[in-house]
Amino acid sequence: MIALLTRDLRLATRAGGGFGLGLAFFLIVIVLVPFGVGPDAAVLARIAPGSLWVAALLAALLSLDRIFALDHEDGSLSLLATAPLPLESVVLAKAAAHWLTTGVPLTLAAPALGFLLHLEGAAYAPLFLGLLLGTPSLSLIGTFGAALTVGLRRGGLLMSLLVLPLYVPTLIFGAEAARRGAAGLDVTVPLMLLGAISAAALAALPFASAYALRVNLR
Amino acid sequence: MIALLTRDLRLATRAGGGFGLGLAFFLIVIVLVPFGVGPDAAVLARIAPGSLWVAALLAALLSLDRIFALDHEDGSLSLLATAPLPLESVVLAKAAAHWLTTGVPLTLAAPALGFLLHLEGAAYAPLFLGLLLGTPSLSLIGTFGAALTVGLRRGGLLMSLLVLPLYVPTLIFGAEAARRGAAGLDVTVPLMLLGAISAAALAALPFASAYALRVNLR
Amino acid sequence: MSIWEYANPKKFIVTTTPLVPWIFGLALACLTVGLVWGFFFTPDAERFGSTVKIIYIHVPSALMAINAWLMMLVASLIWLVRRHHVSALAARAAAPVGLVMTLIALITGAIWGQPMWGTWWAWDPRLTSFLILFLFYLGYLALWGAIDDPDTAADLTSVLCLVGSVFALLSRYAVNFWAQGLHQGASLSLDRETNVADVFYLPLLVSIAGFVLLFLALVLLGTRTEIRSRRISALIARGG
Amino acid sequence: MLRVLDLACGRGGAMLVSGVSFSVPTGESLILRGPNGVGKTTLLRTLAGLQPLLAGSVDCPTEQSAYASHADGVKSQLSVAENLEFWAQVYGVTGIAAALRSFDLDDLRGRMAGTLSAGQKRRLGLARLAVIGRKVLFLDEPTVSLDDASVRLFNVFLRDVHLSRGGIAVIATHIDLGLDAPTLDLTAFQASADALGGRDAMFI
Amino acid sequence: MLRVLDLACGRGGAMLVSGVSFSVPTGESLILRGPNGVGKTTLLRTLAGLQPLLAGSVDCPTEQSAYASHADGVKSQLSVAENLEFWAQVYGVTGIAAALRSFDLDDLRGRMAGTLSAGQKRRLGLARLAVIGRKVLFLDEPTVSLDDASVRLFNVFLRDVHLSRGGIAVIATHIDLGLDAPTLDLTAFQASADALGGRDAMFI
Ligand code: HEM
Ligand SMILES: Nc1ncnc2c1ncn2[C@@H]1O[C@H](COP(=O)(O)OP(=O)(O)OP(=O)(O)O)[C@@H](O)[C@H]1O
Ligand SMILES: Nc1ncnc2c1ncn2[C@@H]1O[C@H](COP(=O)(O)OP(=O)(O)OP(=O)(O)O)[C@@H](O)[C@H]1O
Ligand SMILES: [Mg+2]
Ligand SMILES: [Mg+2]
Repeated sequence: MIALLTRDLRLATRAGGGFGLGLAFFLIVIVLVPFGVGPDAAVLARIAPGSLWVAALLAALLSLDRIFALDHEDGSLSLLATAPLPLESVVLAKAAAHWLTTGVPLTLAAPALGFLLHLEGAAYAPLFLGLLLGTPSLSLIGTFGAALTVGLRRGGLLMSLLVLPLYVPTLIFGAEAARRGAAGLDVTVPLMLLGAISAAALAALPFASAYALRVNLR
Repeated sequence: MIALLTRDLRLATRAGGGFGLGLAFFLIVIVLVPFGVGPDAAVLARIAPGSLWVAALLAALLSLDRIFALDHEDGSLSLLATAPLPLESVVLAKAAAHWLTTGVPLTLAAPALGFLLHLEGAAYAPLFLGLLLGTPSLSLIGTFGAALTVGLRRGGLLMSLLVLPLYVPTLIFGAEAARRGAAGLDVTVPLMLLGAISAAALAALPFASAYALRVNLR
Repeated sequence: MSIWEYANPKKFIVTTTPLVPWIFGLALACLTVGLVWGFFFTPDAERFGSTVKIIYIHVPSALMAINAWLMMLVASLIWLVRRHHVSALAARAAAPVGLVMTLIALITGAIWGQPMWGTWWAWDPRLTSFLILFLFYLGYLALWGAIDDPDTAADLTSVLCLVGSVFALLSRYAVNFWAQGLHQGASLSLDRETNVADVFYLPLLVSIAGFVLLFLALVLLGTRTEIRSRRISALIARGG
Repeated sequence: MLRVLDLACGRGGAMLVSGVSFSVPTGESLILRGPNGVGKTTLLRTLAGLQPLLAGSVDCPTEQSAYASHADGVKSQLSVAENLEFWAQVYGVTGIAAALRSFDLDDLRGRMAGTLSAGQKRRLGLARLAVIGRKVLFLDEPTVSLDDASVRLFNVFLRDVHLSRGGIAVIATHIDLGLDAPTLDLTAFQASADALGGRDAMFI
Repeated sequence: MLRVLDLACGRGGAMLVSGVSFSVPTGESLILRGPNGVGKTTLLRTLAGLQPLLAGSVDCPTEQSAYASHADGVKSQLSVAENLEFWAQVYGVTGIAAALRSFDLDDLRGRMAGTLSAGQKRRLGLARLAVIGRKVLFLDEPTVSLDDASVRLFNVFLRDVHLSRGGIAVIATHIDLGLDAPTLDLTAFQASADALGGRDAMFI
């Protein structure tokens, strides 16, 4: 499992591997928001937490199709399936690699981008904590979506459709935490719920994903 | 060229072809917006034009990587390059197919989704016209981005990074038209500029895209 | 003899070897003079207070950010038309420098914005254009990084640079259409009326010269590194 | 010992071959033949456990088997050695030197796999099999694109390394490999078009 | 008439083969041979105009040539007939019946190409060549995965349809095709490792 994780991380940092691209995409979406809604600072501050979360969601989403598709196309996935490694560990390694290459950089970058949208000072901490607790669930749910669509050529768009609805709870609690923070309210409840979603996803989803993979390889 | 266009349209409507997925993605992003920024109708109405345009952009973007990548993977692209059909026509046919399967459905659906975001009544016409004039440029610019990244496996994320900055003028004029419409101002200038961008893209970008394709097939 | 002879990689290396230390030295001298003069021997401006001193970094880096892109544009055209490898590699070497210059202009601007406008960031047209320029640099470098074959990468990034330049100009116009500005107008024009006062002007010119020389030195150095690594990979490919 | 009894398998809801029985003792190999589309790939995938059997039984230690198909599982962004080392780690074995030598890849060990020629890539795919050291190999057209010298390397590996250590191999091929091994022609086992059975039989 | 004079070509900045000269008169074919990695694929791609020549000249009507490689340009979501019809339209010809018959694809014409077996897919790729009717064919390992009967179909097509109508073919292969045609072994033209030339020569 460690071998797979290090290989994936190494591939991500190679030419064409896409490390850092998720981050750049996050930045771009944040920049696009004011172009869409206009430069008014008050409006931007109002929608900042929501925009940051939606952008983080989309950035996580766009890097999902690399999770299994490349391994499927070159045949590695069938080979991994017959290797002495439970498919659940394969799924976990993949989700961990996705989180390390996407979730963590996003979390670290989000406060800096908060400036661009005039995010309220009190919202920074809940935004950061929310992303830290929430991004693992994004990676785990995304891995499940990727496992469902792995047999389809360029199934990226279909996967987005399957995954985005599953992201709704994470989005709601995450954005809520940041908005409550901005309004000076208590944020422990949404943050705890975010953590609970991630923990539950970690406990259950790898099995579902491994099952989906097995079906798709059949 | 017609043969290529009809083949692409036929492929798009086959299983796994992705017709309608762009539309569904558009719908989902619009549905996510209230989850992100909260249900306040006034705020939603304020950001509705921008959200619709940004969502349309992202929906167009997400279907781009199918434009050339599938043909490259199965070798059709080299075969097309040696066929008695200038590569510029190939590019145009691809852009037209993308527009017909993504741009047109988005334009038709946008007014309906405007309701969800409490879009002002006066903004519907400029939104619709803006998308009608602007989506061709999204497809043409996107085809250029796809041509640049066609040799890369799963270059989708990199392509987003290259394409989104190029989308900025279209987004600004499009969203501005809808916002001016909502405020009851004159919208001819931004709409004309949108049309001009699309016309210029149509005249110039196919050559750049064909050059990029030729380089990538080398 | 033609200037294109320097487009031969070996000749380029030989010619620039003695130049690089001199340019570096000159750049450091100008920067030291300009910055020390600007920071310690000019009065505070009445409207800006002592924060004005940041222009000695802000304005040169902003200028270089734009000029680096222009240089890349010219170099890309030369590569596309005449296919001189040095030109493509120089464009590649200029990109990271330009990216850092853009970042410095953005950061110093943000630091300045806090006392002046009461905010770290405003969606002012000039600032926004710079953010877009930053995105263009990112995309350009990402494309270089994603392609293995150096000639393919040079071709594709050159096309991107051409198309990107057109769209960057268009964005500049679009952004002006979209928002009102807070930012200072251009004040380095030859028109004396609008110029900043001479006390600020001279040290500013010196530090601009320093930034230009520094840019030149870094691009030369980067180009030389690129040439050397091409040479190494060519030797490896040849099994030697 | 691999023992197959009265096996039936198929694709896309239709039965392709049925009544296949054979057994391969340890240290021996079996060559599958038959015209295009008869079902060789399908049979191998079924044996490897990648798709369900429609009937019959397979007696094979699946956790000791490996399947290799046209797609070699080669990552083009990793070097030849990195590719092999990854699979060695996954299978918990060490040492890729012997495999590199068996398939004459020593000179290419630092090369990115994406820049290999068709035959070199195929050799890398075969070297993977040498690295992981599984007892039962299911090989689908292993020598496609290989030149004569490489086919001989493969034969030497199979006979002197794999089989001589008690391995088993089932190989589908159209080319004469120059192995002396029993051959099974699947043409004889083709299921008739209206055969009962198959996944969708209960709908008819 | 295809005439190649003192051609050099390479990949990844290094020269692979140099000094290749041959000519193929109309109605004849040439078989390229050589060990894996010698540069057959590279040479064919260069002849087809898909990559630049490093030296020498190729005298060939490029607008009359077609290149076919391992990737067949087959769309898995289109049926066999739809695939061929598309290429017929692109090349402005009509009628795919003869091509279907030449490669024994009549029974499969309505089948989605994605469900074909390896050899059937290869036959479809070859049928594409029959449809487009180009005069000069550059074929890279055309008979990979084909059974003996299909190889014969290919030979018949090549001799009786393509060459007899004044076509030209250059074929890289490792398998004996049973064609009686001159053979060119590229081993003799391998560029020495430190040959001058190649795209990156000026860096050294
Ligand atoms: C954070 C983003 C900022 C960016 C990207 C930015 C960009 C630029 C650029 C490009 C120039 C050179 C313009 C030219 O000479 O044509 C410039 C100059 C200047 N900037 Fe900024 N700026 C930023 C923030 C600020 C702030 C907050 C202030 C202070 C209020 C400021 C004050 C000036 C002044 C006084 C000049 C010199 C006048 C001039 O030559 O135009 N800038 N800036
Ligand atoms: N999804 C599917 N639906 C219907 N038929 C299918 C499907 N997949 C494969 N087939 C058919 O099953 C048959 C067996 O395919 P298989 O790949 O096993 O053949 P093979 O013996 O390996 O042939 P080859 O020598 O060409 O590789 C073929 O006739 C093929 O057309
Ligand atoms: N991008 C690259 N960089 C370096 N070397 C390369 C690159 N691409 C191919 N090569 C090398 O060029 C040589 C020729 O490759 P080519 O595919 O032409 O061989 P081939 O004769 O077709 O071999 P095969 O019989 O295996 O198909 C090989 O040794 C290969 O490793
Ligand atoms: Mg098969
Ligand atoms: Mg080859």
